[in-house]
Amino acid sequence: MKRIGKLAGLTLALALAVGAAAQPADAPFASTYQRREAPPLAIVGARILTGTGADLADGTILVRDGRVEAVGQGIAVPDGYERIDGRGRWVTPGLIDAHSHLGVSSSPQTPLSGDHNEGTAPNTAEVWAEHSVWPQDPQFRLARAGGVTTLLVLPGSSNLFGGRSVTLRNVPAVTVQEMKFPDAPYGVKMACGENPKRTFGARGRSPATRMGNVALFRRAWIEAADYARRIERARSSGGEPPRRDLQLETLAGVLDGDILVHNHCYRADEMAVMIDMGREFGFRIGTFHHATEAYKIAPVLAREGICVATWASSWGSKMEALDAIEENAPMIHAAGGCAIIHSDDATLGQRLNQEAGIALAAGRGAGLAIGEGEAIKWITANPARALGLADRVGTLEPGRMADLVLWSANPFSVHAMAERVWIDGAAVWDRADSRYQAPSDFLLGQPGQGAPR
Amino acid sequence: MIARLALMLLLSLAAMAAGPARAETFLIANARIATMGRAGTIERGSILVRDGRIAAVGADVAAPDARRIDAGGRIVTPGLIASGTGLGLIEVRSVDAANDRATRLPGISAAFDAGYGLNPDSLLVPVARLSGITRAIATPTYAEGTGAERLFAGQAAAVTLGGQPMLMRRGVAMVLALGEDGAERAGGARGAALTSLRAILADVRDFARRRAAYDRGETRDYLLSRADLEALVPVVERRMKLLVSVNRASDIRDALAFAREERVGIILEGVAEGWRVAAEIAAAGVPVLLTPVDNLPASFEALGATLDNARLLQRAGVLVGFQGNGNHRERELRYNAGNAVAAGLAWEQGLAAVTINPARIFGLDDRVGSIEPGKEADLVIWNGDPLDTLGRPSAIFIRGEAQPMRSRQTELRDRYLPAVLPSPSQGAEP
Amino acid sequence: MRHTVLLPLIAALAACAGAPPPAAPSAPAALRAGLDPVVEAYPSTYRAAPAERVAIVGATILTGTGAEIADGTLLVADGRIEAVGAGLAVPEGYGRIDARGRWVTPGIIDAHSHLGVWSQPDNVEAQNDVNELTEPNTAQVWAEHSLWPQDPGFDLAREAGVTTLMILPGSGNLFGGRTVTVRNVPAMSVQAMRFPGAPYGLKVACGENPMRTYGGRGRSPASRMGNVAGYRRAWIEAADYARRWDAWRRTGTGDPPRRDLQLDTLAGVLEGEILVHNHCYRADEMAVMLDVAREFGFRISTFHHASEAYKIAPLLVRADVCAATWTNWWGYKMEVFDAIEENAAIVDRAGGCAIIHSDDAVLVQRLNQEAAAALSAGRRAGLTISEGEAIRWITANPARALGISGETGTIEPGKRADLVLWNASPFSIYALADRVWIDGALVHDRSRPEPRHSDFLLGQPGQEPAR
Amino acid sequence: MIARLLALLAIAAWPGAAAAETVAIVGARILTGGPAGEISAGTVIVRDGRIAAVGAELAVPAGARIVDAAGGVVTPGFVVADSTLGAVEVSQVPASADRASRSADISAAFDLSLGLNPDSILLPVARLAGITRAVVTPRYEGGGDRLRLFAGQAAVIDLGQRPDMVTRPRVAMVLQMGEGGAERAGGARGAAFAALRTILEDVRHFARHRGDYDRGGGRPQTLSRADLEALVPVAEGRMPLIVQAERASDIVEILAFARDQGLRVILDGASEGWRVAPAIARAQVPVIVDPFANLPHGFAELGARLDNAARLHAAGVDIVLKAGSGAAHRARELRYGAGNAVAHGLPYAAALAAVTINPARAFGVADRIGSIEQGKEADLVLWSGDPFEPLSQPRAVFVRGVEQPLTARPLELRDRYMAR
Repeated sequence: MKRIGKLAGLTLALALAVGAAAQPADAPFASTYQRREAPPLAIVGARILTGTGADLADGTILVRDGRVEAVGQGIAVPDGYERIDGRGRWVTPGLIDAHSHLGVSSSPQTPLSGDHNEGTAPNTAEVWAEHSVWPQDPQFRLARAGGVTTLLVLPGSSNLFGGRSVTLRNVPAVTVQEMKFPDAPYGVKMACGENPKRTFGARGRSPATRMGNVALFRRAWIEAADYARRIERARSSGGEPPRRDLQLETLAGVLDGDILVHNHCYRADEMAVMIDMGREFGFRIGTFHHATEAYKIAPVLAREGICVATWASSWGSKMEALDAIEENAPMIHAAGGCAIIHSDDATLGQRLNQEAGIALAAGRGAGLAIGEGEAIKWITANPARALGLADRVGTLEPGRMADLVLWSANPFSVHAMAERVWIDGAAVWDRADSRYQAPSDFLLGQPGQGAPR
Repeated sequence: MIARLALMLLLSLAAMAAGPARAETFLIANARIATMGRAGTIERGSILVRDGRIAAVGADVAAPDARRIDAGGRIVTPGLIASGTGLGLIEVRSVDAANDRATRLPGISAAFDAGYGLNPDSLLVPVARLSGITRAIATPTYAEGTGAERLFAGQAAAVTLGGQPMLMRRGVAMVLALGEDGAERAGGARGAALTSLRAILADVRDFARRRAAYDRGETRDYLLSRADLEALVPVVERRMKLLVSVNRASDIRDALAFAREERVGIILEGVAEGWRVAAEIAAAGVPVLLTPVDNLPASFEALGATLDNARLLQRAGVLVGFQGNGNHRERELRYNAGNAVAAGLAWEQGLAAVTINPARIFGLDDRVGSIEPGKEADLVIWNGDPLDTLGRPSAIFIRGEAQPMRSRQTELRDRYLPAVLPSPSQGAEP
Repeated sequence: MRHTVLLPLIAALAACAGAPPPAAPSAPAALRAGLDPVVEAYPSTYRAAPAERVAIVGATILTGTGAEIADGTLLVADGRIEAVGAGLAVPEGYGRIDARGRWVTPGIIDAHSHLGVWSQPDNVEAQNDVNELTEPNTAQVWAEHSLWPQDPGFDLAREAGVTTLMILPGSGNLFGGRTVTVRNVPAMSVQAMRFPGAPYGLKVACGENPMRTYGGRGRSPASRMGNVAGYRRAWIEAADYARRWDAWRRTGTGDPPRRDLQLDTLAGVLEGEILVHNHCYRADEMAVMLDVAREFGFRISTFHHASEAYKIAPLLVRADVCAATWTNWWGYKMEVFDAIEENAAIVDRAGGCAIIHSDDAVLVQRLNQEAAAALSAGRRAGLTISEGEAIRWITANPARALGISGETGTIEPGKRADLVLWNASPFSIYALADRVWIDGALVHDRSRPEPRHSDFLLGQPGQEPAR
Repeated sequence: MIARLLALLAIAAWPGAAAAETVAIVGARILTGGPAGEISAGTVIVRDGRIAAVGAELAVPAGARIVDAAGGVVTPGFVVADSTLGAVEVSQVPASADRASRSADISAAFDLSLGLNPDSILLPVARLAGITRAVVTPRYEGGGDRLRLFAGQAAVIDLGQRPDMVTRPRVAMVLQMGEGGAERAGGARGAAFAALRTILEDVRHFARHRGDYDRGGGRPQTLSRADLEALVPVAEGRMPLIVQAERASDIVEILAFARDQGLRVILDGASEGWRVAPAIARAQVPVIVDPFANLPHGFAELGARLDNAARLHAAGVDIVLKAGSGAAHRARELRYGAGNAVAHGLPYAAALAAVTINPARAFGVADRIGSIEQGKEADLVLWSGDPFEPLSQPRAVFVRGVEQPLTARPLELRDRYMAR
């Protein structure tokens, strides 16, 4: 697997030249995630939504060494495979929540459990969500029971630049490093609109308006571009490099294309401004999050190749969310765009499949002929793309990491239960087996610890 | 397009200016009818609606004079009832001026009446209605920043989500927070909340007996204003129930004991740990309202939250009503019920928890909640399972009147849909 | 793959690179994206709607040049004015509009608007994006980045004949930020409204507003002299910034100056590319501002509000500064105490550039009436002013103030066909805009009301057209 | 300085109350607004400050000063409703503004007829727009006055700049409901109604038990004694309550509440009034309309539209027009507002009534002003043309029979600088 890693080539070169203390280490806070060994596995007779658009009746899927080995109809099961009868059941890729605050906004909510907003300055690109993640957040297990195998955990939206996001494997763990998705690209959380201007405007500080938001965004990008320029110059002409700056390092990582932009942005017109800003500074916006008005500019977003991560149900909490409609994701999909259903919420994160079902039903009601095989992409393949992991997870294709969910029924139904969930071919959830239902440390000895919730 | 706009305008104007519109006589035939009444589910039957009420329901209903609506074998249910929402009182949550669910006015706590200030034009109403909700219990909440000395949020009102008037019945319950929030309002401790509550009810009883002395200024000092005292008289006289929000098992026990000792009627709301004391709740004959998808240990009073709550309470014999996800997300009420069914509750019980049960809990079952002769004709014809995401209403009637299958959100959708439709001829349904 | 979006940008850079004159062989290498102030970052994507060939026949035409043509004919082709005059023949292929008894004027231009940046419903805090009230100098903010194209106010203004508006930041700061000039067309983005080629403006505010805002917080400016010190310090910095860029471009060596958005805007003024729009009520303050401009070598395009312009009309004429003002508004604060209804008429008679502006979402719907009240007051004062001359206050003169008079503001061959057909004299209280065209495209027809563009009112009371 | 000079001039110009001369305005087109309707070429005779006669063919009394009105139009003087004329000089200068009380104990008791300024430079400005009377209405000011449900009591004044400028004090009580009322009641409409009901009960109790109260007995009261006393006429249905509300459902609730409580209501604002016009007409409630209100400023007025006045009138509602959203400095826009209402469907005669006889009726002074009828006080304006057109100007203005100078401070400024 050939990837440059998290850091720009140029900063890597500098690290070698100047030394690790003053310059970024190769891979600080490196992932220690280990795939659990598990015997080969065959699910037979299930209806399989592969995440590529295919919808296979009476399908078989083979898993070996943590990877999808084969998927199709009429595949023979080799010896030595654990055989699971999938008749009457459905199989999908493990769900990916492209917008989660699990571990950084944990349950129970206490005065200090909100670790997701470093709302102290409009730009806190220097903070990393992984340094707030509490792996014992009981919500991780609940999301696992809902079939979620990978999550993007983001800082909040009070600041223009909230900080770096982190991509997690949804496995029981004691340290965040054990959960970090190996070699997943970093993201930076940006926020448009009401939240930053309300947070800082109320304190008499900039930004207090949307034009203030944009001016501060642009100032930050200018500084980042200049930082990158000075590093480049030091490398090419051997001069003094700039002093390492964590904030600018993150932003320069975006300009170099190594860090993905996750932009909380509701309104169509603001998205149009942000796209132009990307053009001004030569970066690409990966995903607009929430994006409740994406349907108004669906063809533009499809053309720009920007994903739209949104809800079906949520709307109306504030002015910029007033125009949200249930058909947002289906309309993006119909326009050829990358539609994602996300949660931003620990309750909804347990039933992303139902939220996708609501969107699907609304889309069909609007006359958009969308099959289950297509709609499942909204919570599998498309978020994988948004997270920069499309070549590894999100679809059931040979060679992909074997993240699977076995559903008791059509996953778009409220009646569907994730009966079993695998990550990298290893079982992480089984509704029938209490060994997989252990609650987080926090709930030990507390009311309801034994309940499946 | 203009014609449609004009039609909507006319409808809304007619609704606003005239009283209840004349409802026609019609027969919904060839339906699978989940009556939620004694008749149970009728696999293939008809419902006759006359003058806005259900005239007959059964397998064989003759009505040669009535317009016939063929349900094509689809399922018909009573209109759903959303319990504990801001429908009619709120437009945009973050916009104070568009939010009438709470007051900070000193002297008006129990006296605050959510039945005033209702907005039948609220854009939330059609959105909720399109998920089959035809009635709602509009409940007050506590204004942010109010704490001590505001124990009561005010009085809930039953409302109708179509036609005029919007107000169905005032004063269907008095809203009171106990548990963590109640403790905070009483200065930080649960014990203080229960103590002040007892003192207040003693005041109310005293006031009710001695109004004339009060008017002469010859009573002791009361803790509350006259308006609040007056508003609480029906509570101590057991004519109005207290809607008590409470979650921890021990708090539930305390609330039950309080109701028993003070001889007041209560409805429990929230009850995250209700399953742990289900038998006691059942023995007290107290109904509960809960949100069946609440399973997060979101606070120290809800550590025992579980998806099994509804099933276990129902099994113990408790009358259970379900709540939606609040205001703009009230339309998820039916999915919440579906999730309870997925977690083991019987389908009929899931449906009952959003129809007849809340009607019973709030004393509205003489008018709504089931498909039985004499009741107001709130009916929904469903295109699939009413509790599932893929099922959607195909027709909605309130008091016998067909409701428009449109909302601001379908208007937005239709404005932007052409840009993404492969062929412009494709039409949209709600 | 990820750099594909850079390609158009690089092309744009290349196109711009030739623009600065001293492009010697030693010219600095292209800077990283976003480090060079000259790049236009949020380009207009405005496209005129399809237009048909139209002949308006028989109307009284106020051309905006001062002329009034009775029984005139106006030909529009390809979105531009083709011909105007009395007794013109109508060629084949033109849609003929019988306008006898009706009046035609250029599209109305509002030189001072906050539509979209303080949007309806305007009693909702989240809709207020007009004042970045955090520093006395916020020249770095651009009004276009606050602009909500769904403000229902745009629709109402269009129905009242307003075809072009300048949207400004508010007046709480000394330097409020950049203005944006927009076509009043239904759009999804501000870029799709931006008037192609219109120069940027800089909002500057004198007087009570900045000193109250910051003085109230115990910060400078707290007085008018504090205001002026604040302007001057900023202009000194801007002049130095411009000098450093010039030097770097000339020599091509060393580090380029760090781009500064605030100074970009101010330096743009010094270089004459950005127009100054100065909120300033009192005559004495205007005189001081003219001297500030002289000190730093820039020009003030327009004094806005300028309620005492009539006191120094000759001075404004000599300095070639427009005065944009109201007729009826006065008295709400000290600096507007001396506003008189004749302000515009007196400036006009002195040979100046008088403008009637709105600054208000209600008044923008009847700029013609506000001009009529000014005209009436002028006549009451004995000034002989024709309707043909007075119409310039809301057409040709604001076009001049906004730097777009080559494109719009008058009905002359070659100009954009921004037109209003009125059912009566536009100076009558009963006049309504029967039809409105922008670039020859019909954008409003009173006889065929259509659902409004703004999404906000969809499904709400008041969505139906008549308003 | 100039202001003081002008004030001195104005004082010098005060004529004795009964010293008005006899005047005959001849040859005018007269829009009487009264039973005589429109007289295409007639005469108005003014004597002792009153209209002595109006008609087509009247003999001019001996000794009368003749005003040749040929080519002009005579109308009754206009009455601007919802104004603060006389109570404010510069809006943003608190010391010059007396339009609101922030006192904890003087809310309903606040009486705007006291402390008015007859020398206000705003009065001549409004007069030059044909306005001879104003309904001056107290305002709410300052934050945090959550318990201040009532703004106080309105009065009718004349603009003749004489010390006895109050035509009738305490003509109505001002109450904000809807969004503003909700905010005053701690954030919810329901609380505003609950508080209002409680207060009215208290007031009635107080009215029956004044003796107990004064002995320190009686039940605890929510308002001060002065406020209770001020509200007695409201609770008894003798004094109208001006209720500010915009949303259709708010209006419907207020009408029902007023019916239950036996209150007399005048609606102010009512931008969605057109949606419930028949209900307002049935309740015989007059409505003060801002003819320019068509913006959805808030969620309570999404339905605002320019033909509100026309639709209300068509449904049979008595409408009163206001100017400049009630801003005193913008009173002169009243006639333009009336013209705009006409352009959007209001019959011309109805528009004229809405700025003359309708406000006079709503505020109980129709026996004295509002139309050109024999015996009424002589508030008259002679216009050069259609009074609603900006291009028309007044040629003469009479207030209570006294011809007013056609000047004002802004005109003095104009003349000073035009002379340069």
